[in-house]
Amino acid sequence: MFQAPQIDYLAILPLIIVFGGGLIGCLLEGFLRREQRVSTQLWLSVATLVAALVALVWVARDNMGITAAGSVTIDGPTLMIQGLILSLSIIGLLAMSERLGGSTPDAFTQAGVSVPGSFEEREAVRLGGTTTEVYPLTLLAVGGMMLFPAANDLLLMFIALEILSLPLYVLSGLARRRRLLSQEASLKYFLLGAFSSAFFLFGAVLLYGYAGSMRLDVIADAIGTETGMDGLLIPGMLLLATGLLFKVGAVPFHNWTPDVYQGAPTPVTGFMAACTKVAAFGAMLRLFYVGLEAARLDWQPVLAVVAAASMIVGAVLTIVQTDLKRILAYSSIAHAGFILTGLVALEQVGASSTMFYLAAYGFMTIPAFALIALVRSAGSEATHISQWSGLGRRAPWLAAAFSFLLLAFAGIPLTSGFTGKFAVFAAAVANDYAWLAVIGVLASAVTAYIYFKVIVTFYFGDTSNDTVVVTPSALTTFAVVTGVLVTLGLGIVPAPVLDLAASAAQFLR
Amino acid sequence: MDYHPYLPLLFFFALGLLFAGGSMGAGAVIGQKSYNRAKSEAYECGIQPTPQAAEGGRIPIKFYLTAMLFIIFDVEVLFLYPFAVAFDQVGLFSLLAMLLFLFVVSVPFVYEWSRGGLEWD
Amino acid sequence: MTDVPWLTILLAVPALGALALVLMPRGFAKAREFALGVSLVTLVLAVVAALQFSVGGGELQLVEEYSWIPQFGVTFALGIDGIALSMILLSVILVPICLIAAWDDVPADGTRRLQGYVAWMLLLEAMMIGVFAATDVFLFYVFFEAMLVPVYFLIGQYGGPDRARAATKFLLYSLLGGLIMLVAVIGLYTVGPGGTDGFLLSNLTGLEIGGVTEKLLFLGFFIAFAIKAPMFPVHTWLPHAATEARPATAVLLVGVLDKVGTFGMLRFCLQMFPEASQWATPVVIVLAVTSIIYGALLAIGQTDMMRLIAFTSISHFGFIVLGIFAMTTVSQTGSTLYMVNHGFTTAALFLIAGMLIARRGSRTIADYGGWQRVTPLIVGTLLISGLSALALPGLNAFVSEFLVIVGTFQRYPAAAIIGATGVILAALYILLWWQKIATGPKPEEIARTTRDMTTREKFVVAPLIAAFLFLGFYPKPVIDLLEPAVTTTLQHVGVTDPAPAVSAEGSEG
Amino acid sequence: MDLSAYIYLSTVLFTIGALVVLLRRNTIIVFMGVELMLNACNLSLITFARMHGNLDGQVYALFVMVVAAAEVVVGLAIIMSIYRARRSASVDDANLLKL
Amino acid sequence: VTELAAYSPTALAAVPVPLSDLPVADFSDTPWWLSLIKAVGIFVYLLLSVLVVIWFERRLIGRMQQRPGPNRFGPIGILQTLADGLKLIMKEDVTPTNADKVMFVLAPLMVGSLAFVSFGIIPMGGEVSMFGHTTPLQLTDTPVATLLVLAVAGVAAYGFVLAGWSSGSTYPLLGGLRSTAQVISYEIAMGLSLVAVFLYAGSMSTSQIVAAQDRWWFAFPLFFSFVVYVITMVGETNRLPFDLAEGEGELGGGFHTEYSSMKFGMFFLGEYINMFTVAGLATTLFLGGYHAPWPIGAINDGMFSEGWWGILWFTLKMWSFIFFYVWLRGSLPRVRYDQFMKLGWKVLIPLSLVWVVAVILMRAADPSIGYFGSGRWPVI
Repeated sequence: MFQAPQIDYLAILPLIIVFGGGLIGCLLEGFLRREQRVSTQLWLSVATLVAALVALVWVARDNMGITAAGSVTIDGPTLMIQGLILSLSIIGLLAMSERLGGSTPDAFTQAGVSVPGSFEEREAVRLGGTTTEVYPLTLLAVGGMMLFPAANDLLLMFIALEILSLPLYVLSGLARRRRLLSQEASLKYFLLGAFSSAFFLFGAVLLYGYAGSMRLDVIADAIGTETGMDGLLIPGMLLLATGLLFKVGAVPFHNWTPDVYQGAPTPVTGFMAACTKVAAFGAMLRLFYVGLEAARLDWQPVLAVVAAASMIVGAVLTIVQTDLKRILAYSSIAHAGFILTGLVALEQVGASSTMFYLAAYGFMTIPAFALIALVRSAGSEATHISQWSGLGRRAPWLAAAFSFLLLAFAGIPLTSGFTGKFAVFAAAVANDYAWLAVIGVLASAVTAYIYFKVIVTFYFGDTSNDTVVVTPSALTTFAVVTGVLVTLGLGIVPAPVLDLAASAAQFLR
Repeated sequence: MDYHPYLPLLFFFALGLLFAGGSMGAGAVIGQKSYNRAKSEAYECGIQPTPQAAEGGRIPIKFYLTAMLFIIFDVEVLFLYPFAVAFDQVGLFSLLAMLLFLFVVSVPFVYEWSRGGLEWD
Repeated sequence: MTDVPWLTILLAVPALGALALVLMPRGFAKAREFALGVSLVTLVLAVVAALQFSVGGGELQLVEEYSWIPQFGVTFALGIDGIALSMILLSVILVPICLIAAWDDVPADGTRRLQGYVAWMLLLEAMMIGVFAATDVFLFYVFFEAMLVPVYFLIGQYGGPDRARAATKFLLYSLLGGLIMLVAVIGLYTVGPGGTDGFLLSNLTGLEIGGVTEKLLFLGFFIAFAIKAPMFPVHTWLPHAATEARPATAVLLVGVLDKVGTFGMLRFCLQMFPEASQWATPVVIVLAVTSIIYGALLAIGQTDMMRLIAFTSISHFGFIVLGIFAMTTVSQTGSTLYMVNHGFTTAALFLIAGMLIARRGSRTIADYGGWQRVTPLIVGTLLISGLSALALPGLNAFVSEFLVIVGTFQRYPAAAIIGATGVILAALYILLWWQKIATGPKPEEIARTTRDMTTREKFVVAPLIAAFLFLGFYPKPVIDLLEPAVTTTLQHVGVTDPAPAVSAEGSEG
Repeated sequence: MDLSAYIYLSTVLFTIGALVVLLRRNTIIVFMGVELMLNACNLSLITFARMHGNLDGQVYALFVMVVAAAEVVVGLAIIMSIYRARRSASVDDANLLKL
Repeated sequence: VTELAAYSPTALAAVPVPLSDLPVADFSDTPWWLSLIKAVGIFVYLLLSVLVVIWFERRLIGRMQQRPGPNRFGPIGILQTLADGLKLIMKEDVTPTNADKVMFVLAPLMVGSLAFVSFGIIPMGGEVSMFGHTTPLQLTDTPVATLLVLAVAGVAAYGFVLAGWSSGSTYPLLGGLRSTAQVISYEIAMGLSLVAVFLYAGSMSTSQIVAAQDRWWFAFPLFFSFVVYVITMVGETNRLPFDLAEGEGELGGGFHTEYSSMKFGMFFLGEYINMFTVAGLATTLFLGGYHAPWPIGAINDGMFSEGWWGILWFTLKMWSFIFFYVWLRGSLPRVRYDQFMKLGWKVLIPLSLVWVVAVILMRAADPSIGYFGSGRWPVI
């Protein structure tokens, strides 16, 4: 007989709010007049995210548990990751809404359906159109991201993966400038993303065959007992890992990262670089720590090798880049490796260090991309390093903020980047993965080279180019200042957040 | 021997195939043959066919939109069927869940409608 | 003991001064005066703090401890022994001198350039104080790495024509060393007692680590310090950096910053890894001697006077390291005294050479000649500084060099003898250099337009010469300050001085 | 009947799908490769459901269909937009982004 | 941490899977050869029906338009269709040079052969005795029989689009596209209208659905669904007034412009068989299937609904739909394509959705289910 699942609506209130906000956004999109859309959508989205954050802190925190027929777990790591995603997406969203003097968000195309260079496009520009669908799309993606680490069921995880990915595929194809590039990025992201999620799904299917359920706790129980289909465990696990590693852009599934990061609208790049990583690592934590913990001897070495490869490849390829977005893309690959280093450490410290690193990384990535969006040459974004030459003199604050973020990327002490690296390396060393930490520091040194090369260009390079820095509105300013302050704060007084991460790193099994 | 429900359908399909194939084959064999180049050209109401026909022509975007919308609704129906069949057993919870689901699916429909996605001109 | 957190105050004053400078409106005209004021206040405070210090105790004094990042076992722990106090005093004395010397380096052009310049200097001062005062390994590391940033900008933004490359080279060398050290720092924590103050130096000394682990940890630290010091063969960044930097920056870089390397060897390598230190001693001694001779020989061959001074420093650092690793009370006292002396000497050499360069506009030695009659005062003081550098009896360096050689001779006579030849070579490079500058026909053209030492410059040189004389004739107070600390260090290593008549056999650890 | 044959079949289908994605150049065909992979998963799911004697697998398959459908919709939209801008559906023609 | 979910992890696992797809009607006494014989029987029944219906349609329209219609071959022209078929076979089979040869042949084959399959699940009568075995007058039945119809229809739609595409010519392509768009547009509304039936019958098995209409034909309580189904069934089969895919005014002959001889014949045949299938389905779902209509059905405890009688009632009901088809063709002009799509998307689908919700609520309020309490719901 069918038994209705009990759902603790308070525990998943943040999720409900975000998805509800997304739906309302969709409806508003249909009924609002064009000129009302931008402001209404912006405020609706921000209000939704803030409300969700408030709900998370006030309500969901007191209602932890496994709910919805065992498919959703609201526990410390979930709440931590969800809170992180919400906070990051607020500033991400603000950066996305940057208007730069116009009446419409500057980063997004006038009309997604119009062919670049066509009459329709010019007409849409004349009418002041903009793709305000990005707001509901972002909200839905955020909802998927929040569901991803909460999923205690591989199927739900797969669905969450798709919920978060599908809007991102679309978002990355909506750049206002260089639209062909953007559409191409979208296509690549989509094809490879769909490909990898198929791998994830097949892995989930094999584990279902192995354990008789996709529930992580059932799988965890099944490991170590004879299920009669034991041959399915390891392939299943590897396929799942493939899907997740793709999402975080770890080597050898990193190829999409630079292209997509470069082609997508810059604020979207920041948003997805930060939030997708947070969500995907959150899901990875749950999968490996809760579901597959008992089989760790099988996956730990694999992930360790992936981590090492990500750090090395990411670092080495960063050096040869000349485009800032690509630099950050390759560095995100290296960062994925760093975070994986924390993840393979296992134990509570692994989880907490991973979460801390995610927080640190998220808060430096979004403002970095927001700043990139401000530097223009002939109307379009100037992302080549040479175009940033001498910016330190023309835009001291921008250069200072960006340099500071680069220092954080490089992991210089007194920035969050250092604290994060220290946390993950300490976790790795404490769990007999000292060699990973060694590779990690070497990779950091290598990436530091390119970051400082960029800084050199800002401050010491010649200024003979036509690059201009547009004055940002309060939205971007807020996003950047928040990011920089958090980066600084996590570098100088990381104790509260570390405490939070440590106390949150208790998985409900 | 156990009765297999799909076996008769296979018979039926085979008969259909035999009949269709047979009559088409018969048509091909019996029918008269007088070749003529003009006859085998694409039909253009008597005018000279333009060189790019099938792939070169643009398909109106409406068809794609319709296809996409169809997929969404097809999925909706996919969920409605088992729900409808098991309606007596699934309880109030599922009832409300289904209503929520229907609402959620309607939202993009409303969106597309209001933005002119359903207009055929 | 007093309740006043002297060291924190010392640290905070310049740091806040730097912050204030950054926040001032653009083109703040009195930036130099403000910075000088701050540095003088710091100096006064340091003197007051020094008066609280009871000479003769080998233990840490003025100790402060605040919990900082308990999750990592990090405390904000400051405390000084004689060595640290002497280094801090050296720093706070040199900074105002450098500020005066650098008065005209950057024009007050209404931009933020000048503000930035002096702010970086003040920030550097804060970091220097911090690095010497830190008694928590993590905290030390933080300052050690964070210090790179101000220096990087001081060189890269305000240096000579090839500044960008020099700055990057400096930074990458230091960063690489630092990151290797980071792994060792983490590893150290895991072998230590752990807990919320597991990084406290007092918790980490006297550990019986042993075996390969200790050797690896030692190497991690030593490589970082060797790069910093700089020792042959990882010295190559120094000439480049010192040449491209402004003289004032070079003073802080070579005179104080590089001392962090030798200071670290004394405080961390020897105290925490006594066994490994003794294991490594032969190699280090060889490297130190090589540095002495190699630095001296290259100094002789230089045509660029900044490079020349840089190489003399390499030679001198050889002496310091030699003294440290000879591990006798005399040699180590000599080394620590040498650290102070070298600071003043190098400062004088760089600054006075800088005055020449400012007048002639060239660093090439051959461009000068007969300048004794152009700028007698400058050339004269240069001679005094040079004599100090070649350890003329009666001037400061003599005492320390003598102590080092004598102390070393007790245990490693061969090394002492070879090292002593460095003194002869020193005479060669200094005197030849001075001769090329001072003697020869008077360049009339230049003489007409060139002024001798200005009042400001006199204020720069006078304290330095005074320090030479004071430390040359009456080094006792400083030695009294240093000796107890040295004794404590040696106790930690477990080495006693070889009895003069008995064959060298001191190791009892 | 030996149900493992279905598992082998679905593995083969999955592999074919993956190879299609990797080897073919036409985006639509690549896309169909992905769909083939998803459907291979469905086949496995249903087989496993039968093997384990529970309904979970069938329910999962329904959800996978939904996801596949959503993916088709988004994918088609993206491919359409790029096709309209370039008049080509080849992956190789999308080459503005290079390492 | 509060433990919330009092949920047993094996709740779903406890639901047993039926290990063989036992049909709802009792086929346990049907050996495979009997199935084959029934298959041949139904096949012949369908072919004969097609022969008759084409003549019937032309005669009827002739009457409606005040002209005789075909009257040359056989008595009152009843052999006209046979003659047409023979003529088609004699015609030249042209394959255009632009065509994709394989698909060009495959498409009519698909349409022609798949059209039959759906009819296999339609119950034409109750249990009868044949060759010493007791068997239902239905080829086969499965728990998802109705779904099978939709599935086969879905595959058959490929036949049209492939025919259009493989012809390598503009009009067929457009026709194929149109027909596909048309089929899928109306399939949703059709699918939604079926939901109501399933809700009431509690099954997708056709025999079960017929059994559930013992008291009421679903056409009455689910009248709206019935109306929607009838409209969409016309749209699905591309019949006037919805035969836009072959609108000769705009598209020559639509997707089959390039087809000739028996290949064209297959499309022709497919269209009529599909008509019978959807009409048969309508009978089954809404008009009580093979059950005798009301006053007769009540005689002697449903005596006339049993055994071979079923075929009679079924055929009558099915043919009433066929009459309706012809009647439509005789009286209505072809709609414009935009009107057609507008009707489908903006009228039928939203209304169906609302209707489905209403039926769900009505059903939930039914005291026998009692989701809203067991008391009688004020409405109905």
